[in-house]
Amino acid sequence: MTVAIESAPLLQIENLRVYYWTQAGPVKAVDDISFTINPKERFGFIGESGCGKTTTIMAILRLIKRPGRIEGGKILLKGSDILTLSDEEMRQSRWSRISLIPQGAMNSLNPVMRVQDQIADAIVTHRGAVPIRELRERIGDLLETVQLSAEVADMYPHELSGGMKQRVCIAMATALEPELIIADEPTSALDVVVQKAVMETLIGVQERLNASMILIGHDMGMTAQVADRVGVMYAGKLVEVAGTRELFRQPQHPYSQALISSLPSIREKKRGGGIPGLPPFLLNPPQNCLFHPRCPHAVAFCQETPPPMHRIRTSHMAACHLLSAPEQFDSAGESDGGVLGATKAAAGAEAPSGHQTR
Amino acid sequence: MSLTYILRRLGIFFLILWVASTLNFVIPRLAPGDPIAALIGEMEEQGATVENSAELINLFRERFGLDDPLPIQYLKYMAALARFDLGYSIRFFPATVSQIVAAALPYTIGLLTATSLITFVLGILAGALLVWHSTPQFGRAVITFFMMLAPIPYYLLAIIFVSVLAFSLGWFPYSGVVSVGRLAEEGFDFGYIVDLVYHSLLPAFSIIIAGVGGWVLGMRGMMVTVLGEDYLTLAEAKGLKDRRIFLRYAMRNAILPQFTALAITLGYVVSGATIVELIFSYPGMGLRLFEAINSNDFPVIQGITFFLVVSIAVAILIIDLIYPWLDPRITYSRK
Amino acid sequence: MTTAFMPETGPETAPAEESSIGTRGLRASVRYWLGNWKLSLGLAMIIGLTGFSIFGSYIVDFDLTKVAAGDFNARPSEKYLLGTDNVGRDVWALIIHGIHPSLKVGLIAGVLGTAVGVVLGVVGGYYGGSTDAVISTMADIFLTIPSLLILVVLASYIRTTTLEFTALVIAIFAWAGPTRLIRSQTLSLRERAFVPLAKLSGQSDFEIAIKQILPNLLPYIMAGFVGAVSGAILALVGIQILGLGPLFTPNLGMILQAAYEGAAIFRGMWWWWVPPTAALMIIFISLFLISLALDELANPRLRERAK
Amino acid sequence: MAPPLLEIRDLTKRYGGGLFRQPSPPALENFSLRFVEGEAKITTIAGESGSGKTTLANLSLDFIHPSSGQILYRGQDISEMSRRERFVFRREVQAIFQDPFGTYNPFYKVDAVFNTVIQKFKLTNERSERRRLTEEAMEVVGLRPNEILGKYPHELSGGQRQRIMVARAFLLKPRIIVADEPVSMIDASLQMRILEIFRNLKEEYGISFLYITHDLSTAYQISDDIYILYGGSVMENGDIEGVIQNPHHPYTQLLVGSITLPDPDVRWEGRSSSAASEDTAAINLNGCKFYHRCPHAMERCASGTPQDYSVTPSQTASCFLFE
Repeated sequence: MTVAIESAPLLQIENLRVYYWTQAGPVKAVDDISFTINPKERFGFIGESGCGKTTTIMAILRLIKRPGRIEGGKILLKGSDILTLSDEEMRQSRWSRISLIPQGAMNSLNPVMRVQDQIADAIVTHRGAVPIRELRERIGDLLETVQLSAEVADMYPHELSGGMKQRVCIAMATALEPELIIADEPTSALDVVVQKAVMETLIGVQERLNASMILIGHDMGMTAQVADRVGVMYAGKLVEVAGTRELFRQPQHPYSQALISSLPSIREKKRGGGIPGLPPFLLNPPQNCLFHPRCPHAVAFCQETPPPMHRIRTSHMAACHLLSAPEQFDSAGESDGGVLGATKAAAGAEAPSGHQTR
Repeated sequence: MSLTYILRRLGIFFLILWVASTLNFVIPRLAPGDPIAALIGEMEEQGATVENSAELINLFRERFGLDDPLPIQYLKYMAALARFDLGYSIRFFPATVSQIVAAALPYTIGLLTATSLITFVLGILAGALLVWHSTPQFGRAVITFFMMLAPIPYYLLAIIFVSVLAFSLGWFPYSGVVSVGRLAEEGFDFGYIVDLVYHSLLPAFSIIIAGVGGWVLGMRGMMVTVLGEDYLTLAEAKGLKDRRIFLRYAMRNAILPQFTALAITLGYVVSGATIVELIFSYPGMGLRLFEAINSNDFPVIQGITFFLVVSIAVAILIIDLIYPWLDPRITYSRK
Repeated sequence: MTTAFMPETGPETAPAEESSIGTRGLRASVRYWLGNWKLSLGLAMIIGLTGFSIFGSYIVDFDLTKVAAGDFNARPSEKYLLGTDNVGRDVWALIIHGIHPSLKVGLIAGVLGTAVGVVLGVVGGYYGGSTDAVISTMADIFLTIPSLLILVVLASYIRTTTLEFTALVIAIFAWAGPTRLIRSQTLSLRERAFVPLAKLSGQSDFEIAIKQILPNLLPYIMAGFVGAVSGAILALVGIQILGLGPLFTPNLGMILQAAYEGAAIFRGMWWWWVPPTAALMIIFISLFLISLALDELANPRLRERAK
Repeated sequence: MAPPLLEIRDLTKRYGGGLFRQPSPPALENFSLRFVEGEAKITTIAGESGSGKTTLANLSLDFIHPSSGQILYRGQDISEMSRRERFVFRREVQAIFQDPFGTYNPFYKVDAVFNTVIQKFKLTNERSERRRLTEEAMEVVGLRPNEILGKYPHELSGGQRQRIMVARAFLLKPRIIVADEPVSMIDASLQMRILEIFRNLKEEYGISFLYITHDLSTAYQISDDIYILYGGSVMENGDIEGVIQNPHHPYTQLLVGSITLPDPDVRWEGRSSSAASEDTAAINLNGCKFYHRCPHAMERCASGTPQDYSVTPSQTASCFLFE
């Protein structure tokens, strides 16, 4: 499951910012996030809807639409910044280097083109004309890798079930053997049994290609099962990054803790759970730590200073004052011992009680 | 394409014909008094104005079966229509209505087919380009200008064209289909065709320019919707070339509802075009219609209407039969 | 008749979300939409023209519109602001007394057509079944038949003597467009989850149609109305150019017809044909602007583009 | 034994089947269920798309009519109710739907949701009383009335909108709430809060729930018993603890095995299926519905319809393996 971390990361995101310019002002959909993805690694993003996950991956593909704009930062793919590429160079790198498995496979296939033509489109555009027979063979092979019969090539999308469409999208995404596959909720519209099967197919293909993968999951259980490392996003910020096991066992950021403990499971019955309050309105977000209005441990200091990314272990980072400036909580604790107690419990290495397996 | 689909389309084809011809039957009989009886009476009195009027009157009596009960009259009328027998022109008796229509129909059909196709293609392309991101600003301005012509009726544009381009500037002939003195018998040579096209240009322009805007508008609306679809995002992510995304992914899908709309606007186009013909004295159905109105030539009025409805119904049938070929989903589901 | 004027319809073009004026409250949305230049310009043009004609009617003597009221074929001058036609009618007076009757025809046919369209569209769309099949097929057929030609047949048998009567005749064809538009919207609204919820809240089918569906149809009803009005005026003028309208009641179509008959263009009598053409242009363009604005109101994606 | 409140007997629903059309295979077949007066419980109906669970919801709300079988409310067939009886039925059997936005008419403020109910069910005529009832209902679901009333639905979050729907149902003090996928469009972080409200309503107000979902994890959290549907038929039924922790029917095993646990150390169980076998249209119409996808399929399953066999005292499975 854990992949040995090689020296050179495949993808390095540095201080990426994406704003949407509305009439009322900028919405900071992605605000100053940095992370890296290593070769062959599966990186999962979790967070409530609207926290900037999809915007982040669209930025990596440079497909942000007006009124959105990439305001700054670097997206280094094998060391070179794709934000400096010309439009034509970027077009050429799409799909051949970074491919996408879209959110709603239901509507992601062109309804008036046969499956074969849609896959062929990607191949021919990037690899030049290929003899028809060879092309057909190649497409047949691709469909086979996602457990579809070759007849599917001649079908139109409306003739396929949801799971089959999603498999077609996977076949298409791997057609050019890209280095990075981005999967945006690849299974959220499917039935549970199908979800699992499609996910297994996806992982199989990704491992065969030795590609890296970014996975956005509506279903955090799925992310826990599949990802090597996980990033937690909240209101456009990356608040925690850690190995999957570490994150789900010992989440450090109060938001991650709440998010993970709120998940229903068939391993235990919980009472309560969930995060109080609402994600912030990004036109007028709270100051500094964006989570403080909903945070059980918040003190005045959280509103005054932005929390820096604190490195807990080599591969585990979280942006919370609890971790990087505990003295603030100590001084606050002098007036209110309760906060200190809660703080220590939360910052401690022990998993929150709500998360133990039986 | 399933058989039920074809049968259903044929059903609609006949329904259109039936409604239109029934209206044609009912309308004269709604008139206060009986205009046909009155007309016959008038003809009997005037006697001399129309040649062989006694014969005509007899034919009329028989044809309209004025002494029969209404349902019988209706059946006789429908039976005659089925044989394309529309009776005789009053004004040009003994010429039949079918002969008169046959002389005028090619001009109208020719003009309309050409202009409708050109209008449709131009409008669709322009509408799609209007919202496409890489269309230059200048192109958008031109298209927007044509879009703004959408509300102007054909006939007003025709009037302006006649007055400015034909009359004041003298660039185009303002009436007729060929130059005076040039007769078809002289031969159907190249010069004749050039002359024919030259004379058709202004009427055609009026129809095209006044019609493009509507298509631009419809296509723009649909394109905006299609551009927001997931499959467009995926096409872009696939790194396809701009032109391919535009043609195969965006336009190809946005065009489908326009195609359906084409069937529905035909009636409107034909109505408008008849008046344009009148303004340009173009010897098609519109001009014949006007002449018939002025001489109370009821059989010709009805005949022209009937033939135009048939033409439209045929066009719609063709469009409907082509449609499933454009939209693979159609055989399975269509409202 | 003027399908070209109608907003593109169908569930696929009008995303269910945030499309309806309701999302911001009626009063707020009225304020918001008056800020839309197309709507305000269109309204200003049509209201201005109507006001000009109605007030003008009190000032300019109606008798000037009668045959032989002045010189024949007179050029515009101080005496005849827009000259006279070939039978001595004052064009300025004809225009002033001719605009509001033309609009009235549009209004009568538009109101009738829209009213019928709303009833048939909601009934067909909401109740569905064979009623709907009949209604929608008839609407489609009435849209395809060249209405102007049928109107010509009708008018040639029943020589209409008053404009009101012509309006009624035109209304026979004015219902099909609005019916189609309203029906397709009702069809998609019916599928929205607030309909079963209203049922659970004890509302009857009739109440659901009136209280839940109808308010959301408002922009489409307005669009259907504008389309029907301009279609009716278009048809009126068409009928008249063919020589089938009332010949002596001043209105724009009749002036145009007289100008055509009198070969105004070839005699260089621009003052005869330009003013009615211009007035009609203003009417059609203003209605078009209004329908564009309504289109944006009903289709939020267009709204974003329009900014 | 207390009298039944809601009793569903041998309910079958086929769609289509007009004059010329073949009737389609049943969307729901021979379904029975019972809620008893005075014993509030949460019953889950679980299944994939096409399993018939939404058909059951629509039938039990009297939105559509059964092809055969009956639904009795307080002993009265709901399709043959008098005006008076229907009034009571509507008031006492309420629903919460999946889409927390679509259920709102965008034309009206959220207040209208409450006002319509109060007016149609004649809860009160007084303005102040109306306000009091509304506020009370909102507090039960943990909403602050001042933050909500007077707003349009699009100004609220999905979680808020869905809670308002719960409050609306609560206002009528119903006996049963049919909740059709009430949290599937809601962020994971809020799902449990809504479900927690359900549990409170059951425990404190004695309201029963028919919880319709595809998500066994949430079902496990709040329900007392569960029916697993496949192709319109019940595959397994029983106490929630038993069915989830000890599934017997092969289909239930497949479903439970597909649940993803938010725990990297507990791997997926069950077998992986190929694209062909995941086609949910693959329903066997002659015998066991699950035949085409079943790993244990036997010859007799193709044509013989299994009965409900008891596998534990509180659990039945409809599979020949347990005959």
